Amino acid sequence: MIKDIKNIIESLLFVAEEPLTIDSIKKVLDSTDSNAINHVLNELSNEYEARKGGFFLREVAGGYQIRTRSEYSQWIKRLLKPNPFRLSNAALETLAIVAYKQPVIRSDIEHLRGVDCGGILRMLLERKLIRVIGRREIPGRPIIYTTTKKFLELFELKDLKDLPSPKEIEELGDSSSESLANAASEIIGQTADEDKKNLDLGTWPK
Amino acid sequence: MIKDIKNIIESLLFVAEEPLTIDSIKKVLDSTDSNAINHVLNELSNEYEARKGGFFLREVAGGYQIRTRSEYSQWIKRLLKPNPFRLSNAALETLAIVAYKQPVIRSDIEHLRGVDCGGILRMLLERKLIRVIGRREIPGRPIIYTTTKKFLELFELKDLKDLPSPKEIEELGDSSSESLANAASEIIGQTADEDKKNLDLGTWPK
Amino acid sequence: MFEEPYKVLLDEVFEGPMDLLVHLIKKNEVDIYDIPIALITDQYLGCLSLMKALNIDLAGDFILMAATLAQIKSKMLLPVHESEEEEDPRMEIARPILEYLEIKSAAEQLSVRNLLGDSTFIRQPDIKDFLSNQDEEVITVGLFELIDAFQKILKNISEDQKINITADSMSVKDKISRLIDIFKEKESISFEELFAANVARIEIVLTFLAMLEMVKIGLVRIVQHTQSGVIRLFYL
Repeated sequence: MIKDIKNIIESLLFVAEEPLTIDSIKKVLDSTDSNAINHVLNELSNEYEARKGGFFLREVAGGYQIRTRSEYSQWIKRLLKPNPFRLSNAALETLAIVAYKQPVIRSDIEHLRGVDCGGILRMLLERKLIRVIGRREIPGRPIIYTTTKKFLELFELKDLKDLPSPKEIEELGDSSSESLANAASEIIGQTADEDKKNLDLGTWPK
Repeated sequence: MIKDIKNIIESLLFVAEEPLTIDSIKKVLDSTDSNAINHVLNELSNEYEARKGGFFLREVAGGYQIRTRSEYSQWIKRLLKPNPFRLSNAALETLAIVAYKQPVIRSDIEHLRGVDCGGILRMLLERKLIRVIGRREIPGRPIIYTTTKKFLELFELKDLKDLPSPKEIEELGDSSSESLANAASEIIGQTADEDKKNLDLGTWPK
Repeated sequence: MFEEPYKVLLDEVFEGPMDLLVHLIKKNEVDIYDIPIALITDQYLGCLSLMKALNIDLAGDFILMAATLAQIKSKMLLPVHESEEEEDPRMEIARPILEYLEIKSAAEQLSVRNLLGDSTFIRQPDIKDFLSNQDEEVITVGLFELIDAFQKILKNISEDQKINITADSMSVKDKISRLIDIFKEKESISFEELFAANVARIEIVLTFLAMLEMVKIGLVRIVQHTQSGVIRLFYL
């Protein structure tokens, strides 16, 4: 039997995103001994009960899961941030256009994106990421948009000129070349290390 | 004092998505008593140490987080999908320069490494290990980079002060002569001090 | 095809000229403050020609370092004037090497730490049950994603529509934003007031450019009083 089996199972329970089944534990441990695993799970459960802490082991949906005790859920709710809201790609694009081309009118944004942006602009206005600063004195008197202070706060910027231009990021080059070399080094990592040791002009690969 | 404060804090630690700060605990508990909270965190930490289970309490990135003991990482990796997150030597070096010399601009990094670092910087930005905090007011107004909270989390660092100091580098460095490391630690102190004031983490080793 | 693995291998072994230099110094076990510059330069150049022979694309950085080494070597050949307190020309290369070694060792120390997601793990708490529909939402988005989104748009539009975004034009945008804040408080502002707070010349120029831009797009109207001659800007 594997040494530390109890701690291993506890750490597995701790990191598992879903209830941990006996089968998956067996797979990890390369073991067929369900009894031993059950025994450990029982032991852990009893231990958690005995110490009466913030969490307990619960058998759920065919597996086991560490859960916080329901007595404390009111406190947990106070901690957890409200639903994190992710900007959709469309919203991000629209926001980016307003940020880089401001002051800008809707038709310019839609021209760049090639699609209607009315709904997205409304949403961005509601979230106070953009604002209306007036109307352009051209036919139709379209509304002019700029970004807000909240926009700067969201992106942790002091002011708009701190916003890196896409060109500057472009000039950084391609990150994929880095990840490529990374992947390659993993594949050939063994040989590279070997060679590093022996490397001098004499043993250079010919 | 709230009944069950220890269990409440433990359950908060179990559900927090980021290292839990004393401030956020205070907010949840509507309390101003940092001492009591610190006391409980200490107690929990000692308890986890004493039972020597699968996890422990770690002070990291300005807060507290329960993490699994490194002894069991091989088993956990068998359970969780393989993590593609791996940094190459080049990426580690670039990250080290940003970490130790921050706030820093690209040309300083490339001067130190002697090679183009654009692709790597881009990758580190993408992975949110570094971020843009502004521009240096010199010709070209280059972008200034610093490390992020996620950097601290990744490397299990309490704060920037927790980075191995140049003195430790001196001891651990594999370079042959002692005077070498001495000279090197002299050099490290000479980075742009003006920007350092603006550094939000503000905890650079003095 | 056969050169490819070598190329990656060598790139990984020597990440740059500094790396190669450090390797040569370590291999020869020489003092960094007393680098036998002729020997190291020769070996360095030898490596370069070997890499060339293997059809490896040499980055310009490698050539630049070769030039620096050659220059130091030639400086060393010049007679030393005792009177002049000139620095050893080799310091030009020793100093960056020391710094580089320090960074390397710092990187090594980082790499042996308990990396999150590699040697230590955190819980992925199942928090669905705790999230109630609260009014306030938190937006999670990074600056990089914003730039990325805009880059995608730029890629999709035709050449002649391309816009150059410079830091300077962003400063004007900032100024417009700030002027709008002032205008939102009071409807009009006099020309003098507009520039009163500015001290630096660049600020005055930016304010003026911002004002022109705002007039152009019809955000403000400029009016001069016939008697007093006071120029006022009105927010429309």
